[in-house]
Amino acid sequence: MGLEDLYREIIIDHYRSPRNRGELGEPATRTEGFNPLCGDEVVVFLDIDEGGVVTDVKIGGQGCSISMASASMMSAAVKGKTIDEVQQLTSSFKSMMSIHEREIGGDGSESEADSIVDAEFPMGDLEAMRGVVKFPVRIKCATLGWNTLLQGIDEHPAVS
Amino acid sequence: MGLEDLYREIIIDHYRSPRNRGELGEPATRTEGFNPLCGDEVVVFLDIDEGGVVTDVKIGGQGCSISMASASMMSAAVKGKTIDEVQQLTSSFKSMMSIHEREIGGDGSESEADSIVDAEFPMGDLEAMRGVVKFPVRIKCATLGWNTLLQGIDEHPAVS
Amino acid sequence: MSPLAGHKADFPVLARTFDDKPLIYLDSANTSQKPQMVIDAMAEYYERSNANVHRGSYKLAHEATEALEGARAKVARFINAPAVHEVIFAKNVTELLNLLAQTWGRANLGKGDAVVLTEMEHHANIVPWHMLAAERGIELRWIPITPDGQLDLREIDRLLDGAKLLSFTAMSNVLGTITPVAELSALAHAAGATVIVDASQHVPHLPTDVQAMGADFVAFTGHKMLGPMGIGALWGRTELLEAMPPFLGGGEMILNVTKEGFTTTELPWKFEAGTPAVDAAVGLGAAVDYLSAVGMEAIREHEVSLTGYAMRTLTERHGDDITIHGPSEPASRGGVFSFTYKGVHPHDIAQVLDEQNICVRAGHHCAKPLMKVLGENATTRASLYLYNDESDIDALADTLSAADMFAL
Amino acid sequence: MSPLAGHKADFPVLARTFDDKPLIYLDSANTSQKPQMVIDAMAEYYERSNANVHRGSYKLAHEATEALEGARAKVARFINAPAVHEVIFAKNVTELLNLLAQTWGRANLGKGDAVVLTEMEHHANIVPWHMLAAERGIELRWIPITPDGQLDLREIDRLLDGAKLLSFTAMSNVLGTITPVAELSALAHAAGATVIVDASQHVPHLPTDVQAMGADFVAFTGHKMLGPMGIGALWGRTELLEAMPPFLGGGEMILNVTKEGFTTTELPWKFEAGTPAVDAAVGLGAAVDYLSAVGMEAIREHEVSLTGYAMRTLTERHGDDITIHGPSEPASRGGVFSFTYKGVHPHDIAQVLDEQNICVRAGHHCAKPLMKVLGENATTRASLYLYNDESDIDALADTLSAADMFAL
Ligand SMILES: Cc1ncc(COP(=O)(O)O)c(C=O)c1O
Ligand SMILES: Cc1ncc(COP(=O)(O)O)c(C=O)c1O
Repeated sequence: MGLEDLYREIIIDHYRSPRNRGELGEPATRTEGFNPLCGDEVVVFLDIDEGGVVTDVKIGGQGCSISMASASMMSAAVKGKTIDEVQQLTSSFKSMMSIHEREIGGDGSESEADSIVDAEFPMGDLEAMRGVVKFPVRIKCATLGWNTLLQGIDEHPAVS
Repeated sequence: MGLEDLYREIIIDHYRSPRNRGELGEPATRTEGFNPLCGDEVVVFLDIDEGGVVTDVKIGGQGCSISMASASMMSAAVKGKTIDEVQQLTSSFKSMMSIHEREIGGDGSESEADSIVDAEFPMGDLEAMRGVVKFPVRIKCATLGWNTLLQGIDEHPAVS
Repeated sequence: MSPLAGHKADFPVLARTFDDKPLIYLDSANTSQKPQMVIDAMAEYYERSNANVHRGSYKLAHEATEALEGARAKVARFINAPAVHEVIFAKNVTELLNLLAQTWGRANLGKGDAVVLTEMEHHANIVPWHMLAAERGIELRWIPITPDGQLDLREIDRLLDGAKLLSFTAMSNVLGTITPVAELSALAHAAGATVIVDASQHVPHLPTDVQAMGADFVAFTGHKMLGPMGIGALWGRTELLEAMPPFLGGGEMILNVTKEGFTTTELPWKFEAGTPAVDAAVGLGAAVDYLSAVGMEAIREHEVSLTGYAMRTLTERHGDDITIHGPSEPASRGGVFSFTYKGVHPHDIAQVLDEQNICVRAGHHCAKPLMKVLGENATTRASLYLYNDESDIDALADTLSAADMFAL
Repeated sequence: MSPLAGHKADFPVLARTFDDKPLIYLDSANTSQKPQMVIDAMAEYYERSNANVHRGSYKLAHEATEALEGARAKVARFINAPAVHEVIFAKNVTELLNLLAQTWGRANLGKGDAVVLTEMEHHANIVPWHMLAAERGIELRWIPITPDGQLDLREIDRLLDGAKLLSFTAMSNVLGTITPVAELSALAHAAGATVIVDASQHVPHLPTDVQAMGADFVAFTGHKMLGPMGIGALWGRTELLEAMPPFLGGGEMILNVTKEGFTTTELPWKFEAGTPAVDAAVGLGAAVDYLSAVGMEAIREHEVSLTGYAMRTLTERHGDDITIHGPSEPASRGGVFSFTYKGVHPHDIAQVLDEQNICVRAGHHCAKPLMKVLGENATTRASLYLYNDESDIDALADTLSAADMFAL
């Protein structure tokens, strides 16, 4: 396996020109995520309307090409989707990443493990991230934005 | 090395017929010693007069042949001696036992280490314990009574 | 011949001789010997894959991380844990019981709260609670034992009444008694108490299923189950582990640290501060592989049969001169025999046995409260494992008479 | 050619290849590789002498006890400890710093008391104090650093004024800075504060004399000094250790246990509850033998020279594209280089280096407060040990350019 499997062109593109970079003010929520292993920080700003649709999302923070590109691709993919769809997409993405993550624990609740197996949401551009699986230390980078997004949804007043 | 080096006849004799077995009432002090490794318990009762002479000593507790014989021989050896003499005798006895004990720590204060080297008090019957050195696990048994005695002296009102 | 014959050859120490006489190892309740494959697995880790874990961004570090986490997964499967992240490594079971006292205990126990132990606990499951009792003013209650060395459950309802915690051994390291773990867990839960099981003597010798045990925490130690020293494992329920404050603070267990404070990372690493003993985890994983290959059912069967043989042989040979503590029925006990012989002090018995290279333990076995209940200062203890056979028992029975010189 | 050339062959991992390319290990500040003699010493312990320690009454148990206590004596000599019983083993330095916080700290620190740390501490010397701060309401003060990565001592008198404790690293694991330990210890003592030194990066790389350091406690970790994982050592003054309450409760650390309470045994075992990792102690003893045979002066000399070479080579090759943090003078630092290169994220740098089997660490190096001070989220860190040579540095300097694809 070579680095070209990891650093696909579209990933480098998202890294160099991140989509939805920035901040959102109130009433958007602001959620921080850390990768304790390498110090990456992602901040996800989230607007969800009363119908449960993600109307806007912005990404802040600093990280490696994989974490930043993944968060950028994620922001593009989830905007306009319902929370349900976002959750399914997240499951699909993690499923693509995470045979390894599940095995060593992850957040590991059993119901989630089931849904990982079931979910198969169309991935579009996100497919480019598939190569990350061959570089297991980078999986945490790729999923950082997504985990932060899930947490943001949980904490959003429109949801709870 | 055979068991006969350890279990010399005189040791077995003290084990079978312990000297000064019993208790002393007030104003004698009562001091308990434990061998945390094997559960042996020795109790030393001690009478010291105003001139600093050990006027009486009795031994209680339960233990193996070595700890009980050693305490019995000790009781016979120290009765009638001054505290100074008892401390020198103890140092000599430990010196006979304890190359090993010193090395792995013992109570290990440096001044004591010096005195161990210097002291050479006549040992009499106690010489029979010399074989214990070849059985390092038993050194703690042999010194239990002596350490308890030292502690008893420290705690005795005639001393402090 | 036992179906386990031949396994002795896997354990290099057992080929050791002193004065040209073979070693007869009867102290496995204290620590087990290691098969060559465990020793080799650890050496191979250092020769091929050594790196720090979870932190490295290179292939070697990934191999080391996989080695650690792979071992965790093996241990989880071995005890039928519902989730791998519920298995926490520490240096031994003593550390893990202290961890529980200092995290779950400090978070849940206050003045006047009752903790129930048994009279047959190892100091590792007593002293941490004494320490908490001194700090918090909690009350310790003790399940007594019967003359046959079983837990005496006649007063169990009263003892559990209002108690916050029941912490007890699944098998006594002195008496061999196997306790009714599932039954006690159910009773404790019905009374509203949390349940900790010290399975240090259970996991090495009997098939262990933490879900069937029904407890909330199950802890055990690697060196008694063919694994290396320096590693123990705790299984706990996710909800409880997540609610607990951290134990040791430092690297690996944090999510973020600032000058003002810190936040903890997810399970299991939240409880694993600092560089873990990856080699020891690898060794424990190999030990679990070895045990699984032999089969825990087969091991248990072998030990029940050898226990029966030992009890028969020792009593036939020494009659009333020997008293073996603990349950008389081999099926309700493990292969651990604490005995007294002709009133001879255990240390002297051990010495004459050692003269023939027979390794037994003499002392209080880190269970002084139990010794007091038994009315002994110390006992001699012989204990078995899969590598022992009838010849080891015969040697013990034969040599014991040499202690007669100490009979008073 | 360096006088240390040839030692590489003693380290089996360093002969490892991936894709037929050799491994270039530049992550020793994270964990060191082990010479074959350390690996063999541990295997031999299990193959010949394994038994539980301090408890056994047979020859094998005595051998194991001697192995453990012999290792303690070696470590004591290696750091010039005044007495062997002042050396306490635990699983790593993280545990030992927590031990100090939970025993010395709980006994001596109360609401409003000040503890002084530095901005360059490892999380292991921060989080235990945060935990105590949350419990006790103590105040943490921080010695700042200069732009050159030295401790900024201009305000030291004010910081130490009224402080109860100074706890600091003898060498930064991020910047390589060697701190003035003796000077700081004297200042702290003059101010009435107790002194803890985290010598985890010092003991492996420089001659260490705890008496000359003048501190009260000095802690370090085995796996960074050619020893195995799963062992660390603390030296402390007898009077202080004796006055401290115990840390973990259980076997080995007791004198007596009853249903009502317990008493502790003497040093060092008072702080060593449970079965110790005898194999790891043996491995650490062998590591100390190896380091002593090479000579700590020679190791330091080699590293100073290689550090100079590394700093020259990297700056000559990459000019302003590279920033190396920490002191610029090789003699006042260890062989640890945290650098940033063309704004490329360390994780991406580490990835392209790993492609050529060059092992470096990317991240916050368990020093997040320091990262914040440096204004970085993460750095790339290369670190040296006796087995590295100029070719390793050349490979790093050559390969770095491959990260240019990530320059923004
Ligand atoms: C300065 C310093 N202190 C403490 C530690 C923690 O060491 P360990 O993980 O072995 O406890 C490290 C290494 O990670 C270190 O470099
Ligand atoms: C029942 C039981 N609990 C706890 C322990 C303590 O184990 P460790 O010393 O490995 O922590 C032991 C063994 O010594 C034991 O038999």
